Amino acid sequence: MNRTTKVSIIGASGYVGGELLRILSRHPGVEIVAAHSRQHAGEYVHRVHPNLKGVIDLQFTGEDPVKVASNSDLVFLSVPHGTSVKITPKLMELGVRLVDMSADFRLKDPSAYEVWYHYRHPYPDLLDKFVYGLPELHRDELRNARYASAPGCNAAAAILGLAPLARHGLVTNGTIVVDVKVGSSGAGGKPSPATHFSERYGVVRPYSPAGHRHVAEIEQELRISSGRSYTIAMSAHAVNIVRGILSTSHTFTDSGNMDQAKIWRAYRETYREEPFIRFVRDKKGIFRYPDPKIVIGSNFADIGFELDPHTNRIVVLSAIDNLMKGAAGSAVQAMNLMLGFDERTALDAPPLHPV
Amino acid sequence: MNRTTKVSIIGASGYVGGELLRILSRHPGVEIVAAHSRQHAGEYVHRVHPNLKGVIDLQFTGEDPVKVASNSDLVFLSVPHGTSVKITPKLMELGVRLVDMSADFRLKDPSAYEVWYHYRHPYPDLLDKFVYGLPELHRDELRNARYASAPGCNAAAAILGLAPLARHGLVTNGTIVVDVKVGSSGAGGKPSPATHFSERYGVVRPYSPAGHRHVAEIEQELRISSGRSYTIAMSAHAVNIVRGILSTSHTFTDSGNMDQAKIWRAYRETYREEPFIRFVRDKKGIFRYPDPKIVIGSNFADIGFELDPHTNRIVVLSAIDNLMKGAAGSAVQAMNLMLGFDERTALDAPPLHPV
Amino acid sequence: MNRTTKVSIIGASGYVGGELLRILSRHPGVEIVAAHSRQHAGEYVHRVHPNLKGVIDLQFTGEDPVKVASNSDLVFLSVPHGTSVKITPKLMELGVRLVDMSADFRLKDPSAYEVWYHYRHPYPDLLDKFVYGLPELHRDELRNARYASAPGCNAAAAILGLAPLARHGLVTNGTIVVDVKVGSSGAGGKPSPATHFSERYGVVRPYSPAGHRHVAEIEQELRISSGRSYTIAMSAHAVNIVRGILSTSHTFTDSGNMDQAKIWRAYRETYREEPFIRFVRDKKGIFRYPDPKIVIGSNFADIGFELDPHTNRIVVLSAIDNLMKGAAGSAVQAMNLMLGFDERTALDAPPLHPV
Amino acid sequence: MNRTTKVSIIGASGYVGGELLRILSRHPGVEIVAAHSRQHAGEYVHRVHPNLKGVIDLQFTGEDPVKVASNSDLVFLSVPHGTSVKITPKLMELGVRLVDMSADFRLKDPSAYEVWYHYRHPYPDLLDKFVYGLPELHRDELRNARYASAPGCNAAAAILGLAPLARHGLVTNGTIVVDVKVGSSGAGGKPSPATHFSERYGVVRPYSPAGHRHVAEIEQELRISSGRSYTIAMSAHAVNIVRGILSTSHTFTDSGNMDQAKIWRAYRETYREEPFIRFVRDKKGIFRYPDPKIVIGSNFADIGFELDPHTNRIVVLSAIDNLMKGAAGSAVQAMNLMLGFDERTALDAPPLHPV
Amino acid sequence: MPIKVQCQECGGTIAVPDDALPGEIVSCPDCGTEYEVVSVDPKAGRAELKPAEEVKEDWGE
Amino acid sequence: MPIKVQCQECGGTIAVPDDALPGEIVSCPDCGTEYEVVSVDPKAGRAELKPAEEVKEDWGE
Ligand SMILES: NC(=O)c1ccc[n+]([C@@H]2O[C@H](COP(=O)([O-])OP(=O)(O)OC[C@H]3O[C@@H](n4cnc5c(N)ncnc54)[C@H](OP(=O)(O)O)[C@@H]3O)[C@@H](O)[C@H]2O)c1
Ligand SMILES: NC(=O)c1ccc[n+]([C@@H]2O[C@H](COP(=O)([O-])OP(=O)(O)OC[C@H]3O[C@@H](n4cnc5c(N)ncnc54)[C@H](OP(=O)(O)O)[C@@H]3O)[C@@H](O)[C@H]2O)c1
Ligand SMILES: NC(=O)c1ccc[n+]([C@@H]2O[C@H](COP(=O)([O-])OP(=O)(O)OC[C@H]3O[C@@H](n4cnc5c(N)ncnc54)[C@H](OP(=O)(O)O)[C@@H]3O)[C@@H](O)[C@H]2O)c1
Ligand SMILES: NC(=O)c1ccc[n+]([C@@H]2O[C@H](COP(=O)([O-])OP(=O)(O)OC[C@H]3O[C@@H](n4cnc5c(N)ncnc54)[C@H](OP(=O)(O)O)[C@@H]3O)[C@@H](O)[C@H]2O)c1
Ligand SMILES: [Zn+2]
Ligand SMILES: [Zn+2]
Repeated sequence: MNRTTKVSIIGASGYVGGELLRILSRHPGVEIVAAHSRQHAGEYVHRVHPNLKGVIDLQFTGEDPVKVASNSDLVFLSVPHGTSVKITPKLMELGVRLVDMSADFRLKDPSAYEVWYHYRHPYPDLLDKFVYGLPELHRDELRNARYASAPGCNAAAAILGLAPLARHGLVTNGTIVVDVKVGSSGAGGKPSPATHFSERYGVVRPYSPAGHRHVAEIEQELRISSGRSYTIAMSAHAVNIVRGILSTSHTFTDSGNMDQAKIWRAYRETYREEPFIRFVRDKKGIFRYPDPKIVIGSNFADIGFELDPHTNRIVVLSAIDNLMKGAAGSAVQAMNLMLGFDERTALDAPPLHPV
Repeated sequence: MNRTTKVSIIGASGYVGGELLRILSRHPGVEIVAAHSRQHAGEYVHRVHPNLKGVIDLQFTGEDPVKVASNSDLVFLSVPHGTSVKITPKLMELGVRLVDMSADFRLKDPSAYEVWYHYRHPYPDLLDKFVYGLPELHRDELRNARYASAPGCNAAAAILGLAPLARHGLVTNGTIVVDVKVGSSGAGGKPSPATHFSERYGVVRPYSPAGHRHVAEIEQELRISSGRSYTIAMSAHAVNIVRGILSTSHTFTDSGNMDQAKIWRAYRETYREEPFIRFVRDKKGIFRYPDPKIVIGSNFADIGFELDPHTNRIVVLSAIDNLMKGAAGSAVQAMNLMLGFDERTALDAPPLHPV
Repeated sequence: MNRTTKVSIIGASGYVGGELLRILSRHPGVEIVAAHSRQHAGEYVHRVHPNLKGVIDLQFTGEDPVKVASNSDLVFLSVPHGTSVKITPKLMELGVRLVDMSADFRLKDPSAYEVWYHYRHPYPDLLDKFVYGLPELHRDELRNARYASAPGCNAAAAILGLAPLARHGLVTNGTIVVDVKVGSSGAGGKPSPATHFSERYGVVRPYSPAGHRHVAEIEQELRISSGRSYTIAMSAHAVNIVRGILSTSHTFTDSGNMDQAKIWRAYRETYREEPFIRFVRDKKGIFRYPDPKIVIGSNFADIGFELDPHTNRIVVLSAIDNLMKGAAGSAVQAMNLMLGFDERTALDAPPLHPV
Repeated sequence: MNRTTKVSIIGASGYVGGELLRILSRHPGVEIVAAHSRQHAGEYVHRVHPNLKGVIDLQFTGEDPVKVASNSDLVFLSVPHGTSVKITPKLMELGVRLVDMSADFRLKDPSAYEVWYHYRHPYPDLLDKFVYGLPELHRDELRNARYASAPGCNAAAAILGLAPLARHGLVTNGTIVVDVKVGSSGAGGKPSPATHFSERYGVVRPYSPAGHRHVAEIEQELRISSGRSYTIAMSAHAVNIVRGILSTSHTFTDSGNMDQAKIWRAYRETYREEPFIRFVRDKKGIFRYPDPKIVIGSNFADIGFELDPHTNRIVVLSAIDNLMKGAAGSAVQAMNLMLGFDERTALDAPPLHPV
Repeated sequence: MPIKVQCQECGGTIAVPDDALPGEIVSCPDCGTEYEVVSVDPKAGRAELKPAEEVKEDWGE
Repeated sequence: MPIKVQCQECGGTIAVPDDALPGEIVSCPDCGTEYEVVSVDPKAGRAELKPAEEVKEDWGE
């Protein structure tokens, strides 16, 4: 296959940008034509992403994103939310395909931006043009889509675990507690006093016990996939790892649903042929439930559950590598669908273990 | 002060045993007369607890625990549950004071042992003789008590955070989600394939998503301190640290209770003079909520909360060093009360930071 | 390409075995016909290597290694040293190609086994049949070789950094200090009290300050590649990571060699076209010298150096992923040469960063 | 005892400053009258040092250091080198006692500042007024000294391990390789891109392979204590921990000195009554050589060695907590001597384990 | 098409953009040495560089 | 009262229990060398030790 599709990345100096570069460097169907960075324009990509030395021989460009996009077939935007919304509409005018990593085009309801992101969305009518970039839930829409919006990393973990139960009516209490544990890379590459190693090492830091912005997209996607409304009670914690997320979702149900077979069925029916979903639930061995440790470097989402008869609770556990399935991996999977490639292209690296 | 009270430790080669030795080595009122271990009898204490080299000049004894106890004024038992229940009753016959670290005498209701520990308690009538060893909730009973039962480490964290809200009627939904993140030392010093460094490093491992045994004592203590019944929906996760616990308790309430001042008042009234409770809730700085990182090496329990108006939720965060406030620290605090020492004796080491 | 070469792995339940499985699962030219384990015979591979769930659908076999080998074109032995020497000679009789991961066939001089491994080698005349499996130093011999012996992980790191200097006469003092820092996976998957997470976490543990067995092969390979004799003064330390090795080699030279250009030239001449050698030496940025962090998951060996005019010292730094370039990666690279594949096949995954 | 000596700290918002506050809060003979910080003037100490909440009830002062000093009996300066030299001479005019944590008054030879610190020392005649603050080597001078200069953290580790051998003539080769592994807190509390958690986690980063400034003081102190000259070939590595240093010193000697008893004797004679030196060398158990893990939180320096007959090498291993024995601990020990307190006051906390 | 120039310090290959302007700073991908562009001749595929003055950046540890 | 004996290897002080029996193994707290108790005389406060045969224990890394 020759690399005929030209892709570029705006925000290529960030962690998601670096992961996109890493994945795409091994994609036989695309050519990376530009890696955009304001701060590192002119520098070798490997100075910022030292892993890519000897892998990608490219220098960052500081050209205007519009100029960059005009030479591309598809553009990834891995810039902060609030920034994408200023760039994306201009790129849409060029007719180029887009995958936006930020939150700026994830929500369908414009008013949700005011509630959760505290800004008034300037382009409410563009929201419908974007497909929420979780292939497991929106595969058909993604095929041949022009615009996709990659999921939030914590949201991706939670949604993938919960959607099957929601869809099959197995959660009967409307409020779901989503307790997330996430590594440092989820917060990006920008240093702050709170990310100084000596201060960040060894923490179990509740960085967003309430008001987490991903609530909006979790509620949206559960509603879309089940036709029912759920309220998400979410808390997020930073833990002592770099990559990886574990989402523990505490759902409550009727006693009749406290039935393993029923739950297994819901998962299997939803994810029957999914190339990147694994069920993890073992009675022996060391890894009996999902754990981010065993998905590192891969696009897998591991899902498992446990029943708590004491409280009629189904505990849903889902683990992903936030930079892969939680960001660049899902984005490339979406791109593959948009461009007609085999969905798994460039995404089949097995996870590392031990690591 | 001369060291007049003779104390010994059964299970002195374990992690809680080592922590008791470390604390007691600096206690001016007690003399450690025996450190019991079956496996290490005859060996220097510092071979197992290398930190104590140059601190404690003692060899483990393999003598029968009854013999050990007969030369002691007070005995700590830091042995596994199921083991204590075989030893403790014999020691009680000697009239010696006891602090049991295991779960065998924590629960008041004998039938709870069948439900949660899967054994039938052989000495149901002894249960009432033990005071639950959290001085913050049972100070008066501990003064002059003969027998105390130190709390479970995860339980201690959860109870200290929740009791004030329960007591003040601020939790109106009967089911509380307790999502715990704990370091490896909480599981003791015995190696297993699952604790092999390469397998345990970097995990966020859901080791007990349901059926955690500490549910029993959390429910018991909330009931005792509030007069109301709560159902605990608990999940515990092993994280990439050695010491420390963060408990995130998700409680639901009436909208009228979503009031910071009310909640602060509940905490202050309950813990007004407590030497080891700190409130952590800041709008600036790096540590805005409790985090085990900043209690390491100390007997502090840090408590904080956040309000989630989206779900009428009060998120309670509590952080302790599991070997201190979650075990040996609380135990020595209980001992101090039992023996009439100043409660803080030997427990005033500030936490380390950064660490 | 169809997977025509049949390979099997003896010792497939270990860490090196798991890494071989991971790499080979993506090799288009080979078929994994057997994964041997005594302890896990009959179990799914993914129960021991949870990362490989959904990647490899295979069960361990407990068949006799000779039987296994008789159905294979090439066998990897990733068993402990002392064990390989009992199995390998029997397999050689079958005519199958072999790559041995252990030390049993690395040394050319049989008497060295007595000095460094404390056993008398039972098959001294077989030693010459094995090529030392570092393609950078023995590429031509490996092409079409029948038997290769993969390098020791610490040795690989040190040798790759030192050979160019030795070969170009840039080290004039015969004694080289090799100070190695290595992650836990270098010690394999077998638990011991010393690898219990609570004891192993956070260490800088000098586990072999003198007498390290890899001295023998480092001295051998430097001698072979330079024609001169060097004495290696080696100390190895276990550090707080799972994967990765940094070797710091302190070499002393004449002042005339304290010349960057000369040293660069030696490295470039030796490694001109090497696909897996990278030079890391930067004056800006975060990663200025080799660091295992930026090779994780890849087959790269990163090499750099610094001059110390105060002591006429050239400090050589080399970093590898011990399970890749230090074991399975080099082994598959050797296999590719032995079987006539492109050397890089299945080995081109870029390292992860951040991780 | 009432707290009669007034001490203050300039640079109290840094890591060494925080550690001084932590130690001194438990010192019965001193009162902390001022904690100076420019950036945090007016803020509570516990906002910057969250561990000290409930321990020290003080706000940082932004007053001029001269003013601060004029109300103090003794001042600690824990500011960067180059900064101390601007403040210290003014404080000396006040007659106040000083303990300087920086390098500005550690070296006796003014010209060494040009070589190693790249600045011309503006007060060369003040250098002799400072005692190098390692009580193990300068106890008598420290008693009643007015000015002390605390050692560099890496230097302290290396010197304590090497001085006894140097003093007893057991190192006959003039060049000693000092290979240091240090935690992140050794670099202080100021964030930089290189200390961003995602970039710093999991590294074995050679941050100073040559030209390390502590060479100067190690050479000075070995010369002073042995009367002989040694050349130090030093390389320093940042490893994946926050606290702690392991120094591995590779020394070469005559074969006649390859004698354990001789070496033990040298150590015992030098450190016979030292309260904070421990010898760590065991043939069994988990901790056989010094390891920073087992000194965390304490003022101990652990020292051990191994013989390498292959190279006539004595490998010296020394481990300290860089913020304690490597900085604030030694400084308070020096202060105790200067003020006539028992040397161990406030420094007797045992290390934590496991941690 | 960037112009390839050999680094004087380490022998690495520096990629100089063919539209680089005199005075611009480029650096060696292998050793990080910085050079100032003196002139670029895109047609001949040649560029002249001279070592740039380097500001020492503190690395923090 | 344990009897103090000096270690032949490192000069450390070994505490021999005054009720130790011949054949019992004691070890040095500083260097870990193991000794076999030959005889103990509690009244004189003396104990005789001889180096024990050591089984090499693998440390695992
Ligand atoms: N990290 C994750 O796990 C994750 C997961 C899912 C989604 N996301 C989303 O992905 C996006 C990138 O996240 P990240 O973690 O990669 O963050 P990051 O490491 O902070 O990178 C942000 C990137 O955006 C660029 N940028 C910042 N402001 C810009 C502006 N005004 N104009 C143009 N470029 C700008 C920066 O480059 P220069 O300053 O050099 O131009 C940098 O390359 C965010 O929207 C994030 O929410 C992240
Ligand atoms: N770790 C924590 O954070 C924590 C917190 C709160 C409560 N606890 C409780 O404290 C107790 C000790 O926990 P740990 O973490 O210290 O465990 P550990 O490290 O496994 O130690 C257990 C100790 O018990 C001794 N032991 C085991 N079986 C025995 C038996 N049959 N007879 C006599 N002694 C026996 C062992 O010594 P020998 O085999 O050498 O005799 C060892 O010293 C447990 O009940 C635990 O639930 C622990
Ligand atoms: N780890 C590294 O970084 C590294 C690097 C270079 C070289 N090596 C070398 O590679 C080899 C494997 O190392 P590792 O780290 O993978 O060790 P490991 O995790 O301990 O695995 C050893 C494997 O050998 C098998 N085994 C043990 N004894 C055996 C016997 N008597 N007969 C047959 N199989 C036996 C074990 O499986 P069962 O018990 O299930 O049969 C297990 O699969 C060693 O020789 C090691 O020195 C390792
Ligand atoms: N960390 C160690 O392990 C260690 C060991 C031995 C020696 N030391 C030495 O101890 C000193 C402090 O190290 P650290 O690790 O604590 O560093 P740090 O965390 O960076 O703290 C430096 C302190 O100095 C203050 N400061 C900086 N510039 C100043 C100026 N111009 N005037 C007045 N105050 C200034 C800062 O406070 P404000 O900016 O708020 O005023 C801060 O409190 C250094 O000399 C270091 O070399 C450190
Ligand atoms: Zn160069
Ligand atoms: Zn000894």
